Amino acid sequence: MKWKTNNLLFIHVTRIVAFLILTFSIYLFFAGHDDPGGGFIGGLMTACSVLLLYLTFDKRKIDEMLPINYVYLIPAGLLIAFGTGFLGILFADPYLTQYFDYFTLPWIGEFELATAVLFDVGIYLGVAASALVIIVTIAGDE
Amino acid sequence: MSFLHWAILIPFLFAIIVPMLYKYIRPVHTGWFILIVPSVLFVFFLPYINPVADGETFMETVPWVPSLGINFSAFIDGWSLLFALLITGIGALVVLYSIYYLDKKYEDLTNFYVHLLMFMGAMLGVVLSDNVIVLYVFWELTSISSTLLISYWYHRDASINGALKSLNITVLGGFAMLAGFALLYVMTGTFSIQEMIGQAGGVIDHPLFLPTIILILLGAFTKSAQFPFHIWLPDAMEAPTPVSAYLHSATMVKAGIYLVARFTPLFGGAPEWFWIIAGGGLLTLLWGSLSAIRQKDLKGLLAYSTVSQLGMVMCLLGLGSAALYFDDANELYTVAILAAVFHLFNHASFKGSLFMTAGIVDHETGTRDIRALGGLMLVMPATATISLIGAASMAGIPPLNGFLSKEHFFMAITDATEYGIFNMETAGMLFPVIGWLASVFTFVYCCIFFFKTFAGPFEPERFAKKVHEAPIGMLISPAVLGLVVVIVGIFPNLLSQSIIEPSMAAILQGLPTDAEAFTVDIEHWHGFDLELFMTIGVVGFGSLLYLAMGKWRKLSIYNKTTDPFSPVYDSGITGLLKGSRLITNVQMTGRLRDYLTFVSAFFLIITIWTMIRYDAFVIDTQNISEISTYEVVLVGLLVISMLALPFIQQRVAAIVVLGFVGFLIALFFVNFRAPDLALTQLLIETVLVILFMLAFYHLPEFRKEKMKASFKWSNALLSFGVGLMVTLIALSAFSYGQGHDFSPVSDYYIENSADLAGGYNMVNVVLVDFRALDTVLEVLVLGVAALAVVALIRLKMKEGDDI
Amino acid sequence: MAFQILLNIVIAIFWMALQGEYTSVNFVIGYVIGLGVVYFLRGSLNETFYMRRVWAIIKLIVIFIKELVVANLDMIRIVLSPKLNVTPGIIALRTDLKTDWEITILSMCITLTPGTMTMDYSQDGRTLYIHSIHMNSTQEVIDDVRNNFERAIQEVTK
Amino acid sequence: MNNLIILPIVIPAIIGALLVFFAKSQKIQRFISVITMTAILFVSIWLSIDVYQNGIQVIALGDWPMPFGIPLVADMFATVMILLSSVVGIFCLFFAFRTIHPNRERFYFYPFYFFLIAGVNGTFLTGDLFNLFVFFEVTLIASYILIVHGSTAFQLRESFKYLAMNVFASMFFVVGVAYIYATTGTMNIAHIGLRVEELGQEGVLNVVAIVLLFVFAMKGALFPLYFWLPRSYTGPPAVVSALFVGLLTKIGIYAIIRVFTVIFNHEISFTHNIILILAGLTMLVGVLGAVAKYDFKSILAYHSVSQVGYMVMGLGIFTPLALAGAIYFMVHHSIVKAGLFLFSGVAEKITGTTDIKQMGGLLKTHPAFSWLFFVTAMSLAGIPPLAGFFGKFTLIVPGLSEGHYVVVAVSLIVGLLTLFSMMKIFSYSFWGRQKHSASQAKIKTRDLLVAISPFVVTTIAMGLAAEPIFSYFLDMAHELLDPSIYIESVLEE
Amino acid sequence: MSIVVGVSFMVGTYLIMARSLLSVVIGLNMLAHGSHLLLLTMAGLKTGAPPLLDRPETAFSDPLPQALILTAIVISFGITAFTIAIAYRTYKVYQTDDLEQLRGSPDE
Amino acid sequence: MLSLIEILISIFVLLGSFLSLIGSLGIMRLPDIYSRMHAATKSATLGVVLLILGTFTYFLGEGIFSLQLLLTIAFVFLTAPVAAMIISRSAHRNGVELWGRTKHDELQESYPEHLEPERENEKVERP
Amino acid sequence: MFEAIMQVGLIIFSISLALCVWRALKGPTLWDRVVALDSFGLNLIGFIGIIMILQSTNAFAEVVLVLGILAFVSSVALAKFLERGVVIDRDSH
Ligand code: NA
Ligand code: NA
Repeated sequence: MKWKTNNLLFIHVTRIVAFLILTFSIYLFFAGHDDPGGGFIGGLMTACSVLLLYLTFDKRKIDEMLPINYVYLIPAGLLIAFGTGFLGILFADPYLTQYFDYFTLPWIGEFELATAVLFDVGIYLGVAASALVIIVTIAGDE
Repeated sequence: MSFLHWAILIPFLFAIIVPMLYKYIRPVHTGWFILIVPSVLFVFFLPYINPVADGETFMETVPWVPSLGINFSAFIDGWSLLFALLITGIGALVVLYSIYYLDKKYEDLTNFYVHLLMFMGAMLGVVLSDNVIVLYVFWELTSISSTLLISYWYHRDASINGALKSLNITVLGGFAMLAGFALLYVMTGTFSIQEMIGQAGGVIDHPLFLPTIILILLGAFTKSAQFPFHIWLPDAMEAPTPVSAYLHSATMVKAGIYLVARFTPLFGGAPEWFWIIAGGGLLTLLWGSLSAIRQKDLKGLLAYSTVSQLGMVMCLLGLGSAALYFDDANELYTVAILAAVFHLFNHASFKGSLFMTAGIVDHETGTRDIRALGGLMLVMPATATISLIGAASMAGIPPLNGFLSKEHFFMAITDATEYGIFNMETAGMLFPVIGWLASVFTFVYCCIFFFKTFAGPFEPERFAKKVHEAPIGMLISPAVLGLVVVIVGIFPNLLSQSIIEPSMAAILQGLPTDAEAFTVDIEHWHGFDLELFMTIGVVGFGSLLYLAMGKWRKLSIYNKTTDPFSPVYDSGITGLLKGSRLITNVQMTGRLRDYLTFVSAFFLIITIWTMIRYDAFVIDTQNISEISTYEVVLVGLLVISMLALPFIQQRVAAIVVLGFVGFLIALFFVNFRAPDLALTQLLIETVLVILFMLAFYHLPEFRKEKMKASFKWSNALLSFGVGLMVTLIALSAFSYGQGHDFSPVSDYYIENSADLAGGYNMVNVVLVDFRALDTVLEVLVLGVAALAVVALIRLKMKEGDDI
Repeated sequence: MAFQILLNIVIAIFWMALQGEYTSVNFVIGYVIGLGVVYFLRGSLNETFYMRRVWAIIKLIVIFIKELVVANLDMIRIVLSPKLNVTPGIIALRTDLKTDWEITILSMCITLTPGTMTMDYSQDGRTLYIHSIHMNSTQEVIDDVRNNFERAIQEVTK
Repeated sequence: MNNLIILPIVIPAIIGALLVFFAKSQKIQRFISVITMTAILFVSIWLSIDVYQNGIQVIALGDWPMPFGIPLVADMFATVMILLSSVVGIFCLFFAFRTIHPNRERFYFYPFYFFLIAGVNGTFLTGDLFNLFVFFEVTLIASYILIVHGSTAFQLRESFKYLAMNVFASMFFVVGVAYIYATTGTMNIAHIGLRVEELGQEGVLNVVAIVLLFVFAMKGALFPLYFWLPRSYTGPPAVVSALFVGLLTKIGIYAIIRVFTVIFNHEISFTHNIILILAGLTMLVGVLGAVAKYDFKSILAYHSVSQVGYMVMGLGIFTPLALAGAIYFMVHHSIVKAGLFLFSGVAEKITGTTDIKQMGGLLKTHPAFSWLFFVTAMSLAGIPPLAGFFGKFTLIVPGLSEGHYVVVAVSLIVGLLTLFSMMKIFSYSFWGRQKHSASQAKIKTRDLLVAISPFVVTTIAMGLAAEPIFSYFLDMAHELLDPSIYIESVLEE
Repeated sequence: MSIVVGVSFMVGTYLIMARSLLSVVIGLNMLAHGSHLLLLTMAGLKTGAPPLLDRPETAFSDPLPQALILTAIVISFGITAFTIAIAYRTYKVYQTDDLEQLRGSPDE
Repeated sequence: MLSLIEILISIFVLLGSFLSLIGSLGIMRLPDIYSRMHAATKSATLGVVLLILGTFTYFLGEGIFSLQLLLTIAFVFLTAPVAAMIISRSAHRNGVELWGRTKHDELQESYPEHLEPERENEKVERP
Repeated sequence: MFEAIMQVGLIIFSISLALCVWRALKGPTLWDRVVALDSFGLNLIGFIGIIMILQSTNAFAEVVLVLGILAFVSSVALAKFLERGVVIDRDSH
């Protein structure tokens, strides 16, 4: 028994909203060091935006749209996060030592570069992918 | 590593190569190679006789685990030398016998000889070790190898049962003995027997003395099949006969005797020691001889006879220990020790030969049932002759060696009435009476053994196979032992100086060895004294009893062959199985609810107890911050939502309420200034709600729980208790912490987040920098969970796909 | 295509706003991120976008806000009156609007304005099923929707 | 600072992640696994030597001063445990190659394997209480999936209970952490130890200690908190059971020993007596389960419960010898029980069942297997001169000298019942009439036995060469009994 | 706050002793909530502003427990997700969510 | 005394709270799910929007332009109708009863025969 | 004064939240509960808005936005689930 559903409103709103959420999630990720947010929250938000797409459309369409195997993103994220830790060893410091500095470039102004951000990228990937994998796998079971 | 160490280890080393010998040199019976070991060792032990007889002892020490005080010290004195010679000498004979007994075509010789060699080494280890722990190591190895030898025909249920029974009982004793040794260590600070003997006085007066000797004697009594632990020995007769002859009559069962004698210098003189050993031995003597009469199985009869004879030796050791009470080498006491040592040797000789002849009978006729046997004297004259010598010696017929030791036994127990210690004036009369009675029974079963087997008409049709005399090779070993019986019977003083005196000196260590009492001179004739009359009585009454057998053989007690204590053991085992099943199933119900009930109850009990014990409940009301109205409402909402959860009947409703709870908690995080937490909580709650729906779409609605009201209430009460305790401890812990002005670690983060870590969101800085490991690990957990979900959902295997 | 470029710019601006610094750098970063986002989700856009009619939009917004306020006053009246003074019902409304976007906006407006709420579409998407709590005059409801919103939306998308 | 300490954690974690990419290739996975496990083993050995020669090694992760960052601390105790996990890990790996179904390998068996090792090693090395919780969770999530990996009906049913009970315990771990933070204001174990010492372990601190004991006792499967263990260990493949018994319950015991030597060591007459009581009950109840059961793996699983009792008994007695004995027992038990679980796999491979009543006569058809099993079983039962004997012996002697007669008596009775139940397996499965078919009798087990034999050899060697082990372990026990060494080493970093 | 913590532990404990799989999962979730709130409470509530340094405040609430809770939340999320999956698979295989029927035989 | 901006904020806040309360009261009082949706979408939405405007104003007064808050407003407007529609549609398709005094149900008729959900109160008038 | 007004706002919102909880617990249909959850989320936004004013921090601006997003996502997911028993279609069109 299947309803033929006209999801006009839903689809159209999602088209706008999903983009905003995705952007917002990336913002959350970068904001993390100074404002609420960070790799973790950003990752989950990203997962939510993709999730919204799954909710609106169907699995096949999203899989076509995003031909990514999320499963591989999990170890990738972990490798980045664990790998960043080795930077400390390169500088003869303990594992997981983070470095940062403020740089001033003409035209751009002062900005901060921190290895912690790279670490956070790993977190972000791992979390986003994990959340998606969990949901999509369970949803995909017949 | 000295020769003594090698002597112990060689059998083990040889055992390792046996499988290869068996595998690659099939034409030669493996036994011939094995025979080398005991023979060579026997020859090497012989030269010790002279120096030991001169009072020398040898101690060789190799450190094994010195940190724990465990040294592989080999010690040889008269007593251990006697055993070493028995083990190797009889060992050689038994191996020789086994070569003919076990057919290399049909039998798995590997197992047999590996275990036999293991046993031999272990037994040498027991008697040559000075360190009690090393002794214990070998002690247990004898139990294990004995078990394996009994189970040699492991496809038979009887073999398995016999093996397990012997293992259970002897290891029970072994473990007790280990505890006893540990207690000795607690008392003396050493594991060396000789060093302990040096501090003997302190041991006897120690409050732990009684438990110690009880534990150690448990080891000795179980091993030496003393009443009521003797029940394993008859069942052990399922072993191949060479094993019975070797382990279960000549050597292993005497390990308990060895141990008691070995510890006599340490414990001797104490009334507890005296009574337990002498009394236990006496009881065993009586019980064993009585039971032996009832046996219908040749080996069963011999087994009970062994029980009885070992009881006798044990009893003698107990009586002899009195010498140490007086610190006096008076012959009044030492004769008991003399009798013990002498009889120990004699028993090994005649019982070994009897077992072997019984084995021959079994081997040649296919049966050991006394009721089926008879008249074999004509077809198996050699076997019959050897049996006659052995049985006569056992019955105490002069001039055989059994007679001599039995005489000394009578002498010792009649002397006991004169001790004047430990209430012996009154109770002492029991000894000669019981001893004499038991000797009568002994005489009777010796008659049964010999006459029922060999006398009477021979009816070949009663046997499954054609009966003829055993091959000569099989007869050599029993014949040699029979010869020993005769020679020692005629020239007993061959042993006096070489074996008996040094052994007595070892057992009564500390007493002046040059004393008159240590000069052993065994004579056949010492006048018409009480002992002689007792012997005559034994023969007379025994003959009468045997002749009257037709009368009493119909008694039901005669026809019941099972030992009354066997059912006790059996029901013990069944009870153990049933009881453990009951106890296990009461807890391991398979119900998660039960498990959690136990766990919560335990949590409650233990925390409440600690709370009360340490009077730990403190509430510092000053530190409870003021609460706004809206917070009260929020708390109320959260509490209501949570409390509603158990009452919800629709699963989606539960999921929705779960969402409420999550959202409210996020609100609390906001209220308590934790934006990151609020964000995380919201995100996770949403994902969880979706997950719940995905997963539980298929599930049925909650059913009305049909629980008993009491059940429901106990659950509610437990839950309430858990909640309450968590809260109470929390309040107390918080108030306690507020009462101490430890500077919180967090100040450091507040001061340094921006400057040292370059971030302004402290929570995030803590996460990615101060405690980055936590963070990467938490993502690891999440990642593993995700991979796990994939594996869980997609991988579907059946039981038995792999192992 | 135009919509996508627009969206991209919107994202870039959005980015700057989030950063709180309206610098060109932030715009470029935002644009690059937006590029990624749009590229990432491009599959969901299969429509083209028409030029805006700013004025029409403002007019639409004004009508919308007015209706929203009325709706809330209406709600206050209903909720606070001691007797429940509602006569609900579901009616079908055939709209003249053509494109999906128009209908989307219409249905949103219907939901947020007095007494009506879009519940479903017909398969062709041209008939809206509307739940109303003032069903005393069905035609009035329909006319209201037609006059107020349909026209305003058509103005915008004309 | 010594970056070596991170390797036993980070190597398996990274390799575990890496192996996900190669999930479809059996060969690559196996190849990388062996190389990695070997590397971890070498690191462990190296670290052990380092610690032995230079004392406690500490690394403050992120270069933050103590007690603000997370330290990893390698003392003798930790390095022994690391070494143990590496040894068990590498031995089991070879068995896994020979028995694990290719489908399991495709679904991340090896990644989970390495994540488990990472979690376990982290548990041993961390010097931060909350980080300990996190490592526990890493270990547990890996264990959850390994226990249910394959999703057979039995596995699902029992692992749900396993999971529920462990999550329950984990929540109380967080509770314990909260209490600790409320009372001491820090998370660093050494720092907590210092502050508890300053406070004198009074009042509510003891309740906190008991809460933590409750948590760890649940993870370590002490009575009456062990219910999750027996059945969940019988469901998964033999190699997983072996790995679990070798590593998983040990983390609970490890945590108990760590916390009750470094932090809560001032009210021994109370806390350690409770530990002793629990130890006695655990031994007894566990072994009764083993006596009652007739399933090869069940018997082994119940023994595992029972033997947990011995390990904490040593802590309860709290003398150098007893602690050395307890840790020796942990090591011995890991080795011997892992081996036995693998043997159960072999038996299952031959007979197709784990019900010992349906087995018989294995001694006739597979003598080498039988005798190897027998030796291992005897070691478990504490028969000298194998390792199990020394484990038992070194608990009995200090137990008696400290006057804990009852628990010593219980431990001896339990030893007897252990032997009884191991002989039950031996007599039903190996003795008796052959019950498996002629074709089953021909099943070759040589490869499997080669994979198990390191366990057997180790348990023999640990007995015969007990001296170097004990002289080392006694040093370790002295180190443990003087928490100031640990505290100072960490806080000075 | 302690009341909320107590109630969540109470409800959580009650629910995990229920018969249905879903109840157990929800119960575990409640316990998790309780433990997180407890951690927050134990750090002392309301001692300052949110731990963000670029704001003008000078007194902040304790950031460490917040970080710990965050970690704990994430972990319990992972575990809960997995628990849900197991419960789901268990139901699929056994066609029951009744733990009473998932006891197994006493001889295992 | 209150400054001007504080008065403005207070108005926003009070009005917003009041409307939200109206929304919740509506959810409580109105007779069926469909009518309740009206309250939820109209009042609650406007209430929240007003309140966030108040908050926005507050921070504007502090010199902070919080785009997040503005975005929230947009978001609420965008999503409220969608949620309302999906919820009510799903309720209707699953046979959730309309209030007894409901006049028409033209939606029911549009359903294909086999999908028509059963409703207990069939007395709903059908034109 | 200003603070008092904010407190009044909070109390009004608390009541509002309570009403949502009441509806969620009462039902009677699942959809009622979902509606309750949806407006609960909306009310929370308002609530946090006031707290932001009271605590004088914009630290929760992100929270407010996320809450707006999530209330929507979860309501939609729930409703979709209730409608057809699936949350994510495999292939719907
Ligand atoms: Na985190
Ligand atoms: Na857990």
